[in-house]
Amino acid sequence: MLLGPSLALSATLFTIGVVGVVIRRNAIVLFMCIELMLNAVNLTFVALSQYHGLSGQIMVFFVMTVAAAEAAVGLAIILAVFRHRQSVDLQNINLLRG
Amino acid sequence: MTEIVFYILGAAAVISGIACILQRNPVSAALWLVAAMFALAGIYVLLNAQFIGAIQVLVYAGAIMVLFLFVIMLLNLGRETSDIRRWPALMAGAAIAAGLAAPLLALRLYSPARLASEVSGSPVFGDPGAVLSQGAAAQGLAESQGVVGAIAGPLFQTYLVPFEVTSVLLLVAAVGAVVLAKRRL
Amino acid sequence: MAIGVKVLRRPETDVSYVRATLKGMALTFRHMFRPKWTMQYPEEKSTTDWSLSPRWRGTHRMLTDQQGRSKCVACGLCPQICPANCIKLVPGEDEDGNRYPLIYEIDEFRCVFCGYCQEVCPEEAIHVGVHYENAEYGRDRFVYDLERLSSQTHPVSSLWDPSDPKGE
Amino acid sequence: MTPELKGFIVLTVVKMLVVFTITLVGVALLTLLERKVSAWMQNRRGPNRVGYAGLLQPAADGLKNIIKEETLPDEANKILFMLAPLLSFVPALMLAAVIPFAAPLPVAFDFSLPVLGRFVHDGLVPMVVADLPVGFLFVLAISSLGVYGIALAGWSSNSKYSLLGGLRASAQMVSYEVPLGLSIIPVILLSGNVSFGAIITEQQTGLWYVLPLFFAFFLFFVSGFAETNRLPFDMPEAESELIAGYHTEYSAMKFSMFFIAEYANIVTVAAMTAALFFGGWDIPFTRWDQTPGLPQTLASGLFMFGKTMSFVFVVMWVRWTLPRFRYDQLMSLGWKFMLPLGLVYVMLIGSAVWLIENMLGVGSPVTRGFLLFGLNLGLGYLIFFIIDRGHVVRGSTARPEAVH
Repeated sequence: MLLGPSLALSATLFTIGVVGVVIRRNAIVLFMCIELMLNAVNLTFVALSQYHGLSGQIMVFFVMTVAAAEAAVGLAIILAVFRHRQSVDLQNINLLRG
Repeated sequence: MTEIVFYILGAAAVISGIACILQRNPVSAALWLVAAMFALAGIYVLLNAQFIGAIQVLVYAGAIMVLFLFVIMLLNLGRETSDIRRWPALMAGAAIAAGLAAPLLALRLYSPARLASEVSGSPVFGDPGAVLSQGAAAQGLAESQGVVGAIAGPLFQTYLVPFEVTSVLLLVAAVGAVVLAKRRL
Repeated sequence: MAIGVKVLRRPETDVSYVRATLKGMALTFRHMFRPKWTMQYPEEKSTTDWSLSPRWRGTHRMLTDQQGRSKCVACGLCPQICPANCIKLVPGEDEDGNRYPLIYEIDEFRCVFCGYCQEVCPEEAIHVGVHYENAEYGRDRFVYDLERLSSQTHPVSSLWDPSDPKGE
Repeated sequence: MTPELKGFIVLTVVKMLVVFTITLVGVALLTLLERKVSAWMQNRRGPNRVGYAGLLQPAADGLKNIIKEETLPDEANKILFMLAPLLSFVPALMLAAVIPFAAPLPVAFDFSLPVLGRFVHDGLVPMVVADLPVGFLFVLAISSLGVYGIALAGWSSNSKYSLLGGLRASAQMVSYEVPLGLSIIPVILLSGNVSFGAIITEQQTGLWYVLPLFFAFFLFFVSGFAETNRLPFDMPEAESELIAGYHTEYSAMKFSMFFIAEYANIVTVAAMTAALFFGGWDIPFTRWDQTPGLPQTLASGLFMFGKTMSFVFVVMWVRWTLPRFRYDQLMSLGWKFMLPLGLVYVMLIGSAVWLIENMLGVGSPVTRGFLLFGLNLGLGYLIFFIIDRGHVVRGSTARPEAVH
């Protein structure tokens, strides 16, 4: 049921996410693009879980947990960086440069 | 009927996704992302994954994106100049989009029959139900045990160890976030 | 007189929040069945519990003598003392040499209801009244002229407590 | 479309009309009730001029709000400013769709209309607009969206009071969603199902869950206060500190949308409390309501209404009794008391249910309910007589740590 279209939609969303990561400089928006990519992957899992059993849906469950953890830590890092630099623009964030 | 709703929701998801990466204002971007997630939740419901749909709204829209919004508001971002990169990056973006989308979009030709033939390794497109019996079994399970009960079984039996590991991951993330965000301990 | 402030140390650790909450909720619930204090204003204007103080200072009233003429002799003390400068007085004199006000107007919008006019008046003519229903349809109606001031009938203020004139 | 599907659609539309009409009219009357209750508790009479005993006061207020001027701050983000009241209004109404409000009604009809064709229905109609299989997971998901309206209203007004109100709201609502979710888990443990219908059926045969799961009820109700931004948790509004918080810049109909949303949320929380812990439309001490029929449906609907309204009254009663929490008290109550209590309670109930079923071999839900009630009594003694002293809410003289 709707396997092909779901996979195509997932591919489109994933591409949008990747393009977003490439063209944006705002660190928070970058994180949002990563969430979009994770969502696209989730859609693949759900679409295939119709044929391969419920393991796919459980995998989505784990992906969401990881996404929540990632968002929490990532945003905490952004907050910490913002305190140093007063900016979340990646251009101004070159702390890790040698 | 299902297809029409699917295509409407899919279009909504794609448009929201594009709007999300093109909006200058982080708050608008976050809201467009929420819209995309809503559309995806609707698609999950169409794909017979009601539980995942509810969880999607609950976790993504209700918790993660609120967290994003909270941080954006806390830093009071959103009234600044555009942060979209200049043309070299735009070109790279377009190239990546083309390079990535072309092979991935080939997936749209996938059908249950083709999936079944690839899984079984036989070149003939056979009856998908015979090869992919687990999907039908899952449907039956969902009907006999309820949508949530069907997922709970494998989650707490087959995947018990990953589940526990995830809880440790969450704990680590919580501690890490507190340590990072707190200026002085 | 020095004001004594009683400082209460609040108990910090030994107080129960939930039970205090429940007690408070019981109190408010009991209050629902207490008699209501509301005075239904236009229908009931005063009750035995609530009436205007005799020292209330409201809109003015000019007292008149037996012939119906105002007691005012246009001495000019009230416009002199008025801190808000709201009394307009043009004195006139009749053929007997008695002074009387040609124009006597009080702008009740400017008035601060201090009651000095009543206090300073040698003839006890002008008074502040025990009265509060002053609604009008236009601003100009709040400039009370002599006729209006004389035709008011509400009781006048005693300004201070007669049994304790120095306010002790 | 088959005639059965059309019959189903007709019934759904009728149910939607009934539910949303009742909700919206009820919300309007609740604004009057709130003023009346507050007046009674302060020995006043409350509004009684417009209509008989003030019954038309909500209509007068509504009319006033419609003809007032809509203000729009100059520096506001216009689109989001317009969108925010809607975003808080819609989830509140969506929630009303999944709560069953009466016993199922047997309906049979078979008629034809000129253009639309034949409509057929025969069988029990559950008295709920959408009987979702994921049950109150939907409720949790949708109620977590209410925060968007408030946060966006705060952010888009571009005013410091609004922004602070929005920040507080998002932090508060995200924090209290955790105890809210945890308080529902014991209910799932006992009923073994997440759909409202199953939970209510379970309570009809056994005890109302308020007895075996008293602390789940307690956590749910307190978190419900926080989720609806009602006193004592109305930090986002906090008129004495933040003017009016997130809706400082709003006027006229947009402002009253926030109000309608708030009251609709109160109704939903009250109805959910009734459904999850007080048997829903169950009429106590009788089995008469379990056989379907029109009088049963009406009577059980009346009972559900009564239960919901009594919880609405409790919400108002609490509002006019308790003062507002300080912000650090609010957060420490949520994270340091209610979250651990919820976790411990889930574990306790889970092990107790397992023990009762496997060790004692008790199968009857009534006996199990009473055994769990005993457990709650013990826990209640521990909490209200030992832990409660100064640990639940920090006293007013205890200052928060200096904010860096």
